[in-house]
Amino acid sequence: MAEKSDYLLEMKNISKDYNGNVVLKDVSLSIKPGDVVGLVGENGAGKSTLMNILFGMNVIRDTGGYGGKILIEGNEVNFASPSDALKAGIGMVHQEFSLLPGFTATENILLNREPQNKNIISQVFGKRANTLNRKEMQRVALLAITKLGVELNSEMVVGSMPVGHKQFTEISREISKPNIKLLVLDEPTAVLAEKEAEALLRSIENLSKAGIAVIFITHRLQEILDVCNKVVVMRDGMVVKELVAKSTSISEMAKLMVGREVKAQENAEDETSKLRVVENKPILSIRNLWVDMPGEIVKNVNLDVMKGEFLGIGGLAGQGKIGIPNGIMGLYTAGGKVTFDGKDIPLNNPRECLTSGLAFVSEDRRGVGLLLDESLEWNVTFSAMQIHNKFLKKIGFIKFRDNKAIKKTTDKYIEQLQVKCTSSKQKAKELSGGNQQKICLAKAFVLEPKLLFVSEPTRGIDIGAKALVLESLKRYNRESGTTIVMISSELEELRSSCDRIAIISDGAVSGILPASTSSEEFGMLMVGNKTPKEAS
Amino acid sequence: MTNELELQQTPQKKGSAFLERIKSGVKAFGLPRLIITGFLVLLFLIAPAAHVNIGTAITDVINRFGMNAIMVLAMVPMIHSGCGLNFGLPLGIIAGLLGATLSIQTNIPGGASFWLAILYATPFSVIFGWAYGKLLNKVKGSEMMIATYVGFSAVSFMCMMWLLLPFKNPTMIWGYGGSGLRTTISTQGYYYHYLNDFLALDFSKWVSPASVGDGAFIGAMKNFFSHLVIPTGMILFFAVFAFIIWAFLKTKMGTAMTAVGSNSQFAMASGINIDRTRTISVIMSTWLGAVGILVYEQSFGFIQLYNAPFYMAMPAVSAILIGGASVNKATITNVIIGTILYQGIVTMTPSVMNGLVHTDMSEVIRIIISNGMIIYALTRKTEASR
Amino acid sequence: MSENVSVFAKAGSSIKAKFISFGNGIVTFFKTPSSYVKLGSVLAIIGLAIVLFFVGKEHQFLLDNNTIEINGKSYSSLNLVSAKIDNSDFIEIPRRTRMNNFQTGQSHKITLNYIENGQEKELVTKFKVPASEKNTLISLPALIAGADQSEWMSEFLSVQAPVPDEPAVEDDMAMDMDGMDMAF
Amino acid sequence: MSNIFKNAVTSVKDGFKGFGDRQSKKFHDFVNRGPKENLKNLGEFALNNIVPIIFIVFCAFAIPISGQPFSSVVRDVVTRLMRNSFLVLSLLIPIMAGMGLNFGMTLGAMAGQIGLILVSDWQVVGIPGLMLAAIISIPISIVLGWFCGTMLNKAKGREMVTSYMISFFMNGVYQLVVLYMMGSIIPIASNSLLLPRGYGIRNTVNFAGTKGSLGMRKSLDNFWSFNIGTIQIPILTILIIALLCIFILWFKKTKLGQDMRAVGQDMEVAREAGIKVERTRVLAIIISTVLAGFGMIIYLSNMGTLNTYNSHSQIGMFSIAALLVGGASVSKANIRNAFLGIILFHTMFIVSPYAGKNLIGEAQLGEYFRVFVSYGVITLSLVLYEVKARRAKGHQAKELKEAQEKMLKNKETAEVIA
Repeated sequence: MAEKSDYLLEMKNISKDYNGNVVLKDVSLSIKPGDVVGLVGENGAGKSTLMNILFGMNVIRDTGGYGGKILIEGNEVNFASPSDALKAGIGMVHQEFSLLPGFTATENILLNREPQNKNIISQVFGKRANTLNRKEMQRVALLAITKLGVELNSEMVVGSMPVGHKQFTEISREISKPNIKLLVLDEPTAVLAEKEAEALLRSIENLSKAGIAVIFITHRLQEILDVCNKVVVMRDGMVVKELVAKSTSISEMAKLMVGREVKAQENAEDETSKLRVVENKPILSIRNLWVDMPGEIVKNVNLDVMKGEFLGIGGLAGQGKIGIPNGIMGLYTAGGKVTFDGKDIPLNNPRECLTSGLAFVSEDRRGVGLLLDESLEWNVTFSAMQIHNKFLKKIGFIKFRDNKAIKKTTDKYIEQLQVKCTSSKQKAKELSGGNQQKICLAKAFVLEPKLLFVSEPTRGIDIGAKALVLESLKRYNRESGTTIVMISSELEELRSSCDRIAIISDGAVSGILPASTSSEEFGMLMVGNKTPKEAS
Repeated sequence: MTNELELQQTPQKKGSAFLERIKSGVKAFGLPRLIITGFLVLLFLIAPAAHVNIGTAITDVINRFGMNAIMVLAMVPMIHSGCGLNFGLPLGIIAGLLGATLSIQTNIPGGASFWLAILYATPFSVIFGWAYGKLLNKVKGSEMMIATYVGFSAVSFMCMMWLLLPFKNPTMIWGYGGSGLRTTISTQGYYYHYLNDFLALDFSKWVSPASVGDGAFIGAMKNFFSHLVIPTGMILFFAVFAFIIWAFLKTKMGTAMTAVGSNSQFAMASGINIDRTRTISVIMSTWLGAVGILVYEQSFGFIQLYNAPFYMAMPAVSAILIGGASVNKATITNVIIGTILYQGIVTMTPSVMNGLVHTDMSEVIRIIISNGMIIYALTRKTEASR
Repeated sequence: MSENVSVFAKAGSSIKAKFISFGNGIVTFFKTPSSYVKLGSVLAIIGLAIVLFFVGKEHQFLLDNNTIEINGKSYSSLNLVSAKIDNSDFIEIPRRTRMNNFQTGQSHKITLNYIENGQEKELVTKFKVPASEKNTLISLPALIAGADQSEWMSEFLSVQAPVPDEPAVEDDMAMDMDGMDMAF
Repeated sequence: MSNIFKNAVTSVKDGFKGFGDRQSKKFHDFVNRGPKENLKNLGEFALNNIVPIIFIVFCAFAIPISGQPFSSVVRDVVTRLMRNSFLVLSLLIPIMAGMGLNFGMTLGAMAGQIGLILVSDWQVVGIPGLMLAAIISIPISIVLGWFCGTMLNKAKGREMVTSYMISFFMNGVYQLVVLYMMGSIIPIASNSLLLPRGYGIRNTVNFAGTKGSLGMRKSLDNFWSFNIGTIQIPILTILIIALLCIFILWFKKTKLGQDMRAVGQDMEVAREAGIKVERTRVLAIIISTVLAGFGMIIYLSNMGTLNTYNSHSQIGMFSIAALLVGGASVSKANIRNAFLGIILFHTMFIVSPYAGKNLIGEAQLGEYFRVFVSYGVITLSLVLYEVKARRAKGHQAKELKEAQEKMLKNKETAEVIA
């Protein structure tokens, strides 16, 4: 056995790239038993990739493995699968629970690790015929729960538990595993109420006292200060700084998290922008909007969008920014009041929005944005055909598809957006991500909307396509005066294309600032402390 | 991602391109369908050895094709709109039976009774289809199981109704009691062979069977044609309906229906009223089922009531699957190829089997092939309706 | 072409892999102790099946009270014999008749009560019947006269008249599955 | 070995204790809840068990109308209870594993029938004959169950319609084997079984044995039974059914039973925890098929005659209808549902033709009515299950709406105060 170093876990100059675009550059991290390490960073800073590497997820192995070394208690390890990581004593609690609602807490904690009693039949039919030792299961579960230091009724069915207790059940499951040494918590407090978050932080303290190290991934910087002894701030795939929790402050962390020198050419007023007139009259006003979109809950959004404006909506993942367009366009149940162009828009009614001139490019390209099994022609012209009866020719009193007009328009947009495809008849599923996104844009442009929602247009597409998509959005806004609302988790892109940026945190608008304001201020908004002047 | 595109454009070598096309052709055609086609061709080849006259065999296949084609066509609208395979076809068939019995009740002889039957059947199929569609919209995702049992419940309910409904026409009711319909009612005198005989090409009138003096080839030809009768009326009738459905899929409503079946999220985001489109597709399917059974009866010669429609959905479902349709994609060509293959096997196996081996295994083979085909389709990875 | 070759290679290797895993599956099978228990239980069930076969096998015994001529000696039928096999109740077998009795299993005990020149006599003999012998003829006169077993017991090969196929007795929930007798 | 025995005793002991606590807890809850609360629960209870309630009401009316003497109805129901319980109970395990109603149980019935055909050919009779048939049916059921299980794994999400189609497909294969292979390829000696043409089993196989032979009819029931008036109570059959109930209760406590419950609730979570999901589901189907095979043997020994080409197909549908009538659903079923269901369903089945005759003078109407009711019950339960499953998804939206309204209300009160 190599010399026993006092570090429980050391990750030395870890690097990772997904066929070409680098995601992690020379990341090093060392954790001692009982440490509580806060891992902070924007979306896309590389936090989740780092954890996937630590955990030996096969998504890493399938895309070419990783550079650098990982040492557990001094000796190097290379996990082929999550179960290897588990055996080495590393547990992980994901944001969406992996619990069985119909099972009691005890049964969930010991899922597939239940202590068993041998019986005659299991001699013949194999181990799976052993009966479960209920008393022993309860004892082990209570042991884990007391180790966590929370009150949790171990015999209650998880389905009828409050969210906080579900979280505790999942954590107790991880720490009930035999030689648990390190626990990774991924955004645990995102779904918890205040009181429950307090109880969780105290339980993390109990864990570190019991010698279990915790990596605590969160964007609520206040919680980092309360419970962590070390903070690692990551940005653009690099560890920007390692701070001692005691001696740092929320503003310093936010600045490190988001702060980049502002790029020179950002939002320079080029000559085309003069054409566009941004009136001071709101074209769209949203009052008390709530949207039930799983993972992107919107609680109470009030927002006004000016006519002809290019508004950006930012904020961290899971805070509800993507819920807003999905709610308004009726894809998810929503409530509240939305007036557009002076007219009240009934919610939960996609047709009404589309006919009154709203359009939406969904973030879920393959799920909602495209007809994968149909040709590009269909994808581009379908919405316009159904809403504005375009591309139809009347024979007798029946409206048939006008294939010539469809082909002409599709080819126009293929050429205008430089979509790489064999022909307009090619199936959408055969295109690359970037080209699929261009087709979704073309579909919206064909509708000639008065207001265009664009959600995460640049997610998961190559650099070339990214630039072209943003460029065509900006040109469309300038030339046809259509108001565009772009929702993106890439702060830089918002700042380079939008006039104003609203930041959404915890399902509500935490502030609206002009694009030119410093990224630190945006960082502060993102982590949830509201700017003094309450957003109108 | 971008390099993937360059690969497509580079010109491939002549030989492998040809092989490529065959391979993709085979894949598109589907292995099981290839086996079934091979089986059918084999049957036709050994037919003479089993002294089965090819002429009568072809006539039989065409006749059976005409009889069942519209019911297989009835599958297309619901598959297109994502409601899955219409195991609830008996509902449409019941509407057709009601139409037929009412038209015989009004006792207008000849061809007019056929159109009258369709007229009577239409309101029933719209009402049944609407209620059935509403129900399926409530259970999105597990339509097929519930459709099967809606079909069975409807058929067993109608068994009671056939007893109670006040029909008076003597040709239909039981001799003694006078109440309740007979299990099979003959369409003689009404629309029996009304479509079949319309412009029928009855070669047997023009060509006499092979006489002694003819050579081998001429003799074979004579034998072939002398037994050949083509029911053009029925084929034309199907062609009209096939054209209507083909054209419908080109309309605005038809495109919307295809989108709903292909990706219902996409359709919802484009403002399509999903439930209304699905209900319309169910109504169309039920109506086609009604017309289909009427066409079937005019050629078969009998209206079968009570438990007869219980399993009528299975042949239509397996036919369209043999034709190459999947649980969420079906075209008119699938209907035509599928019906020919299915009916081909159903007609050829008994005659050839008896000729060769004097046992009638055809029933067993039909069950295995048709249900095997349905299982093959259900176990394909299509995430569409379940 | 290269693509097809790799397909065959891949298929070949996967079959080989399965074969190897099956191979060492057997090896591990014999290492682990509990697998002996599994093997034992399977053999036990097969053994039970064989025992059940023999215990449950039904034999038809034809108790024959006719004068009979067996290799030279003739045994005349008695006027009245009552016989029973194992513990079934007695069957009266008058002169020149033959009664049947069904028993399961191969080894049996036959008890005879008969009157011989005025006295009540009882005779009990044990005998074994080969499993494959469905029907066995027992000539009571020969048995009583004390002939040895090969003479008074013989296999009875009945010509099986084809039994008419009764109409299907339907459970009253009758509704046959393949009600598709039409031209479908 | 001793601790194994000790564990068995303790688990039975705390099984009863657990049962006792649960009942007393329910009673306490009932008492200290206010009447309005109880009414709402009663409403909830009524909605959940709408199907059994309909049947109870129907039977309450139909029995007097049918004019059948109560004792003869009870006698019929008892015989059917003995005949069908094993079959209906064999459906519980796939439901527990989240595979819904196993229409593929006809595969097990076919295996049982093949066992019986072979045994009656070898003229092995009585209880040994039945046991031999059961042993023969085991390997066949395992193979058929494995095939059906693997097919269902390929059609996740649409298990029921696929298992339905597999039962049709297997019916074809069964006919191929029994109608063509038996006699020609598989040696069948007694031509009382064979069709006149020399191969293929005839339509009815009579277990009563010809010309006074013992045969297998009722051998299970007559082995040890006593009579209350005209009603025969076969103790041995009851013992076998009780044995199966104990097996099911014990099975829920085993590791495999726990894995099945886990897979039934959420396959992905179970897979993440390391449970071999596919294998567990296939095992669930294999066990259910083997039990269905035994159930079919018990059913046929009671019936006395085998309707070779039809009885297996009806049995699947009627057992599922009976289970659903007992209040079971696609995802939840227990032993109580099975027994209650058989009693209610078969009472309806016996009584409705007579009720039909007396009510409308058409016995045939009653016949059709009961077929309609059994299909109707399955449709109704399937639809209710799906509708309830969808309603559960919508409740989060309700929570958000309430939070919103509450927030708006206290915002207005704040403005009023300010």
